[in-house]
Amino acid sequence: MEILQGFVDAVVGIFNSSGLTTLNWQNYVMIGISIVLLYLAIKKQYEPLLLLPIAFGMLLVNLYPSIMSAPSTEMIPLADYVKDHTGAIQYPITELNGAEYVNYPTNGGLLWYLYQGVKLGIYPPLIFLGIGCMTDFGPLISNPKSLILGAAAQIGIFLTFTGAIFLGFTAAEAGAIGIIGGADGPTAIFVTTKLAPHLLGSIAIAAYSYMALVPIIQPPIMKFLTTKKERSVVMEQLRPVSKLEKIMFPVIVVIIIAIFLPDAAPLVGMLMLGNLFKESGVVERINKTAQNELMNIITIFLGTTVGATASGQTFLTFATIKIIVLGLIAFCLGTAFGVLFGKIMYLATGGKVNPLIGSAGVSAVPMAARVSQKVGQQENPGNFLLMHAMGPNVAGVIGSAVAAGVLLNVVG
Amino acid sequence: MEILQGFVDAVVGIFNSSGLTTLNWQNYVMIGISIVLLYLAIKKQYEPLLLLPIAFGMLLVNLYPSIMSAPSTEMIPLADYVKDHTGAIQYPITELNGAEYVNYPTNGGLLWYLYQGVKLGIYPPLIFLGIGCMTDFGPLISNPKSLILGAAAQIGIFLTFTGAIFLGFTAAEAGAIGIIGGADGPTAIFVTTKLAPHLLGSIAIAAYSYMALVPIIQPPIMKFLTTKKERSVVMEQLRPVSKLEKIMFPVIVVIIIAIFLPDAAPLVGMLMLGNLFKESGVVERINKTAQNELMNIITIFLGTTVGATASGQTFLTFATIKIIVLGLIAFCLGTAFGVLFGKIMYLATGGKVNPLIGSAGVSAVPMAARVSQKVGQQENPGNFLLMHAMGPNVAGVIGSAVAAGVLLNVVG
Amino acid sequence: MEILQGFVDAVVGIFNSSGLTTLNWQNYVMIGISIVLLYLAIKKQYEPLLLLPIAFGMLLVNLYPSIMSAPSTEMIPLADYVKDHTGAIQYPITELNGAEYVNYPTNGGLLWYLYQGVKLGIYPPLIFLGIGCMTDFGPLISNPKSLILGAAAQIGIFLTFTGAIFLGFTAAEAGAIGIIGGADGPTAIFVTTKLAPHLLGSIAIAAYSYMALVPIIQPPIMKFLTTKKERSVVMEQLRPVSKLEKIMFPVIVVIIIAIFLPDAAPLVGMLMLGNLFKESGVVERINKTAQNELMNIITIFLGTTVGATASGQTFLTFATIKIIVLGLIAFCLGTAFGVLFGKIMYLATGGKVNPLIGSAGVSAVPMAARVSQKVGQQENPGNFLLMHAMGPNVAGVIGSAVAAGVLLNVVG
Amino acid sequence: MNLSDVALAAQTAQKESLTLAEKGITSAKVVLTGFVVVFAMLILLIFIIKIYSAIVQKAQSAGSNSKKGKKNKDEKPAEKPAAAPAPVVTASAATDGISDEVVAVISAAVATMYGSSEKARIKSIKKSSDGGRSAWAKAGVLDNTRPF
Amino acid sequence: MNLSDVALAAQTAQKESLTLAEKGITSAKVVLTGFVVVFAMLILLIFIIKIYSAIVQKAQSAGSNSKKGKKNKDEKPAEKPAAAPAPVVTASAATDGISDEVVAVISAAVATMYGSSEKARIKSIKKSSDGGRSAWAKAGVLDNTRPF
Amino acid sequence: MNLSDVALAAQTAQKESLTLAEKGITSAKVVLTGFVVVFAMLILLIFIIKIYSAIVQKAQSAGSNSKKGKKNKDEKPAEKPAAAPAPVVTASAATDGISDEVVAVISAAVATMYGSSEKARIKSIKKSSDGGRSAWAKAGVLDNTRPF
Ligand code: NA
Ligand code: NA
Ligand code: NA
Repeated sequence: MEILQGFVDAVVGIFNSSGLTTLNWQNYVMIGISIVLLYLAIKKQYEPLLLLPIAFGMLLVNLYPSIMSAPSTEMIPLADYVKDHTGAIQYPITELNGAEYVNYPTNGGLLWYLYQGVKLGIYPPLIFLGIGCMTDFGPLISNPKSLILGAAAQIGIFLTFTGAIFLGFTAAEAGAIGIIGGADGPTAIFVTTKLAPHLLGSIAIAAYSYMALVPIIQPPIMKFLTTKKERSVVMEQLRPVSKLEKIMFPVIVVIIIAIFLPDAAPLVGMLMLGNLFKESGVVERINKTAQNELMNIITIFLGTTVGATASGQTFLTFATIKIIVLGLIAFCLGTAFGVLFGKIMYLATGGKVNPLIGSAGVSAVPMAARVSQKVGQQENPGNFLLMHAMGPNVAGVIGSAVAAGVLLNVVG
Repeated sequence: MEILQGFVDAVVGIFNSSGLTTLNWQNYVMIGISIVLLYLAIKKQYEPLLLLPIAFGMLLVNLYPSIMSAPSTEMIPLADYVKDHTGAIQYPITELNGAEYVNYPTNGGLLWYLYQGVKLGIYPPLIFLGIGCMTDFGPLISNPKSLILGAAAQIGIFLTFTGAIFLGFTAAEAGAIGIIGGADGPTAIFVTTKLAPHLLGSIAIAAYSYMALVPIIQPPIMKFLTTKKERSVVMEQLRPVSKLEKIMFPVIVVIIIAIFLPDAAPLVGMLMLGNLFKESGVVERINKTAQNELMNIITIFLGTTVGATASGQTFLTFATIKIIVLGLIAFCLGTAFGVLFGKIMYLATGGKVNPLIGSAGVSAVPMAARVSQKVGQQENPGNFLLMHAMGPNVAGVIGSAVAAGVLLNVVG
Repeated sequence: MEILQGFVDAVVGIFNSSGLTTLNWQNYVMIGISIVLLYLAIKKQYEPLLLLPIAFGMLLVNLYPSIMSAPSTEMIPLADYVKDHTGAIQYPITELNGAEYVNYPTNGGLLWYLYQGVKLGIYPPLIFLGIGCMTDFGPLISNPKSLILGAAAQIGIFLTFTGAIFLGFTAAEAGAIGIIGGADGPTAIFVTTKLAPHLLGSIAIAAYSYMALVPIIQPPIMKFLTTKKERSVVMEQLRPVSKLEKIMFPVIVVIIIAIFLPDAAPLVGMLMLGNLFKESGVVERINKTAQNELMNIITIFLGTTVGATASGQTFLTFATIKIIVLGLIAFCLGTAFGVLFGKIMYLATGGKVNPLIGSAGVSAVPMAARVSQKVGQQENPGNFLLMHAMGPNVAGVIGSAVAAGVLLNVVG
Repeated sequence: MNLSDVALAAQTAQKESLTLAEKGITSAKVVLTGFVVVFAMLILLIFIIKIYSAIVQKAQSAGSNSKKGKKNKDEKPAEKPAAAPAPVVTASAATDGISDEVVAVISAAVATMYGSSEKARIKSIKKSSDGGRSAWAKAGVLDNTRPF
Repeated sequence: MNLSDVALAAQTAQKESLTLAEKGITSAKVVLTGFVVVFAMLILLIFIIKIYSAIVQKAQSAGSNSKKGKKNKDEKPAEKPAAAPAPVVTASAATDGISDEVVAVISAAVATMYGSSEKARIKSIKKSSDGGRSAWAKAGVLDNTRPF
Repeated sequence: MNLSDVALAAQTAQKESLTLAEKGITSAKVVLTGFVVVFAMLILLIFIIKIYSAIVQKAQSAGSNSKKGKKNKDEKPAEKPAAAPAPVVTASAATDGISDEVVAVISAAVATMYGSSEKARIKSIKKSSDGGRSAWAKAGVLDNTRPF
């Protein structure tokens, strides 16, 4: 009898602590959304390296919210504690207003620990380290004017800031939303954790989604803003860049940017350290690890835990919808201003610059550059814009980091 | 003269802080045990990937116990501190009952820091991530009835729980001891750190030892419980499983288990995330890193620090002997119930199921499945049970995690 | 108007927080020094795997000192806080002498977090783990007398200690400076973080610089102290060493050293664990990861953050110059005593030992052994001393760790 | 009773140990609960797997019938049975008795290891269709999974 | 206004939201500042890159003229244009098989990766007896150990 | 005197620095202790290595004499001298230019790296001069950079 009672109690206990009683409708909606994102990541291959872990993290946190719970200490009145326990007390005791309390600790959830690397701003610079190891700044050094396009494409960030302000976001939130237009995942995450951590899930998902959709979003804008003649421009071959120039580039850039915009130093510093690993050619061991295993490990942790910030209660708000719309606007404006400044350069150089390379300035390396190449080839199948577009493309990474530095300084 | 005195003092100081004076007999016994375990790991190749680091961690902690010491803060009365030191005080000062104390910090030992990943429940799920990347659930999807065998083999866990209770262990300790029968290292460690961290060394060593001894422990039980005719059954070929089924499997399993048994969510969640990395086929970069470098790094840290929990004083107790005996019983019962339920399926299907595949339900992937194959071939050299046994084998991993969830909920 | 004012304010704000106003002359000098070190690392290939990250860390911290800032909590008077903020207060409140304060937290800098692995003594032993995986102690086991040369080369450490004491350093500082003569990067860093963390930058840079300069520093000393006849000695071939001897070696060495000198246990323990990974041959997976990815990741973090301890204010002191001079002396004395004891062995063995192998006792594996080989070949092109010099060379690693243990015990 | 209390109690002298009856009741309760819940969960999984497998198979066979010849290329990865034998290896590299897969497996490791310092030319290699893992590689994976 | 304040404010009910005018001013300020500073920084970079590129190119062409034939070997890595086509691989590798070193490299990697559990046939390569590490591989290891 | 005190003392103005005599005594003490302890430890190791080496060698030679022909296979790994030369590589690989294995090696890495999204047949790969990364590899790298 007592056994049966115990069994029933145990089963009821399991049921009561199960998701069936603890989860709410938002969680179930989020589970559905995460499955849709998994579908997009796997079947449509939209940025799967990030979107798959993000979606799975979102799934986990909505199935089992405690997986993101912070460690905590409960203050149990000493008398209560002693009543329920035998043996010596192993925890610190605090005296508060004459009463004594046992500080009873509880561990945090798995993803909460892994999330600290995001929260403390550690993962995004380390991913930039790996990206630096894989980035060739040659086309940019060869044609430094590309930096103008990399700057132009950031205008979308600031204009979207305006939109966000008028939609009722605070200045800091608006800064984090605007940075979606930078089309640069780690930069967006880095800025958001500092300016508006409560929006991290929405912003990260919007940023990676639009980066995946670059081949769909950009071409209509590019075609709308350019004439057939402009799109047909064949550009001169880039001059070869010497190894010494490539080695000096990361050192010089980090000095300039870190001095003028210290807030961008962690991101730009690690990007350039990685690039120096690559270009110096003398540290192949660590170059290889930084761009492979280290980056992959961080990617797993970052993706999963960023996804896990999107619990139902925080994600299913009107703000998320506004962010998604604003993010798209930021992206489109970035593309448009890149192309428009490309047109200016077309005019200024007497038609030597194909304005299509301007859209690559949003970053989204290397997809945006490929889109420039592809749209260019539709006009003139013999036209190869890829390397020319790589200049604005990597300039866009630097441009986004600079824009991040400005935002952190002005609204942070 | 003063020099010589100083020299003698220094040598005496070295001697007094050396192991010759600080170690006790238990430490020396443990050093001997760790050498035996090293011998078994290297010469006999008993689970060397875990047993070698575990044995070495055990060796280190018994040679130099401070390698596992927690960081600490000493409260030195202010007056005493000032007397012994020059210069400004760099540490916080606490006032306690009118007296002032300097909070003087000491770093923890190397392995203590690495051990936090075990203590906080981080390493076992990450190892499950890697295992998920390497596990093919195809045979299980093809023949889902295997799950019954994966459940049956967990009965040993709960019966051993009873034994442990009657031998005087608390309910939580008994739960941790029972889980040895799950034949699953990370699950055993995960559960033990939550239910009975003081038994971690003994339980981990017992678990890995018996997993290594599967080819010796299981065959006699399997033969004793089956007839020659049963052992000779040739099973039908498994139906092919489509890629889509394999992709959906991890998502569905994690949803079901995390909702019903949230305590199992970190383990099952990471296992299924890894499996989705593998089956989706779109994230090879991180799939490869999760199952190789990340898992190897965690394995080194986990093995060494789990071994380092086995200091002489905590390990050389009567409890350890009881745990070793109970662990063996749990293992044997798990095997037996797996085979017995295999017999039930043999009867229920009219002789289509070979009961030998039941023993694979304990997990110990893939060794237990190989044992099924080998014992089957002894009766009928043309009989290939391996893939059929892989179903219950991976089902056993899920079964152990479910059992862990139940124990954490009921006795945790 | 207001907009323009806001713009001017923002630009002035950016300027005021930029390095142009916050950096001082020491920072600029250090930026210059770091560029020189980058040049040496890349162009001259002086230990680039360490020197490049160190130099870049030095560059970053002097461009942006906050990258090494510790997390902090500011105590803001409650009234002030409420005045400046809207909404509920999310931070703990402390009552102090009747007044209430909001504990307002600030995150640390990127490199500060990564630096904790250095500060807490975690990285150097992990690098030793990787080195152990790559070290072949065969030549040492074959000719154990090499250990005498590995001991002799440590005399420089203690004599330099004397020099440092007389130059006004404290005993602990002098110990850290002396260890430069051990020619062993991780040992130097490990000892320095425990004895004199404020000197870490100078000592690490001195240690790695001199290790890179081994081929320049050692030959003149070796030639000065030996006769042509001594340098021409052809040594007998080493006996082959069985696998069993190689497996037993790490276990025996760690037992002896950890018992007698517990302070050396973390370093020696990890070195020997790595060596056991290698020699056991049964754990290739983790052996490979420990010596590649794990070590590379730690190398990146260790190098960059050690460099980042060299901020202008702490590095540009007279102490640094003294350390650089003392380090060179330590190195030269180590080499000299190695050679002198080589001469003693030459005499004691009736001319069978070539004293040139003594200089390899400083460690600096394997460069010092190569220098022995090279100087020997200058006298007798057919003389191959490399394998003979590897004995003292790896003995020097053990010797440095033992010397570290002595220093930590006596002056720590 | 919750986690840390138990740990605490366990580590100290257990003043109030359970009576024999209490032990029996606790044990029976846990055995019963464990048995029922574990079986319930795994049997639930059996049904769910059966259901979704049936749906997927029906959908795919319907799909492949209706679209045969049209979207062949698209469907292939989804339809290809994972457990099917993989006899496909072309003979190009196979003249010497080692299948491409085996060759590839071995060499992958090497290349991963030595990266760009390698100078050899690659003539031709094909990726196997099911995630690139041959039977041989599977065995290796199993070996590696074992100890965990 | 600084970071955490904003975060705080954002997470709580925003009692005092901005007026429309304030919104306009804030926006205009940020747009203007962002536009100007981003362009200023990147245009500054353009000038700096141009200047140092010019210096490097002049120095190198001067250097290569004056030293031509002398330090050819030394200068080569610095002068070689990165964007140049790379048609260079000599045919030697294809004609003379593979040097012993390459063979050794490969086998060492295989052994490292697959250890002794390996059963595959490697035709042309034999495992060296001491732990699978050839003399050549050892040298590589030493090189890597050096800096620590 | 213990660790942190020293650090503390060091970092602050050293009010009470040592007298010359104290310096001499401290130094002499440390030099003497260091010299004696380091030599004692390493000489102890010499004896221990000699003893266990002798035992192992005797045991193994005894073992190999008594069991010769019987357990040959078992004993081999233990007896094989580590310092033996490794001259073995056979010439077989050299007949067909680059063996399939080498080819596979490189491409496998590529496959490992670039996953299943890659469909191209690799016809020939050449090391590019700029840091060992070919145009083709660059494209792959770009693919991988994309999502970040
Ligand atoms: Na951008
Ligand atoms: Na199991
Ligand atoms: Na040394």
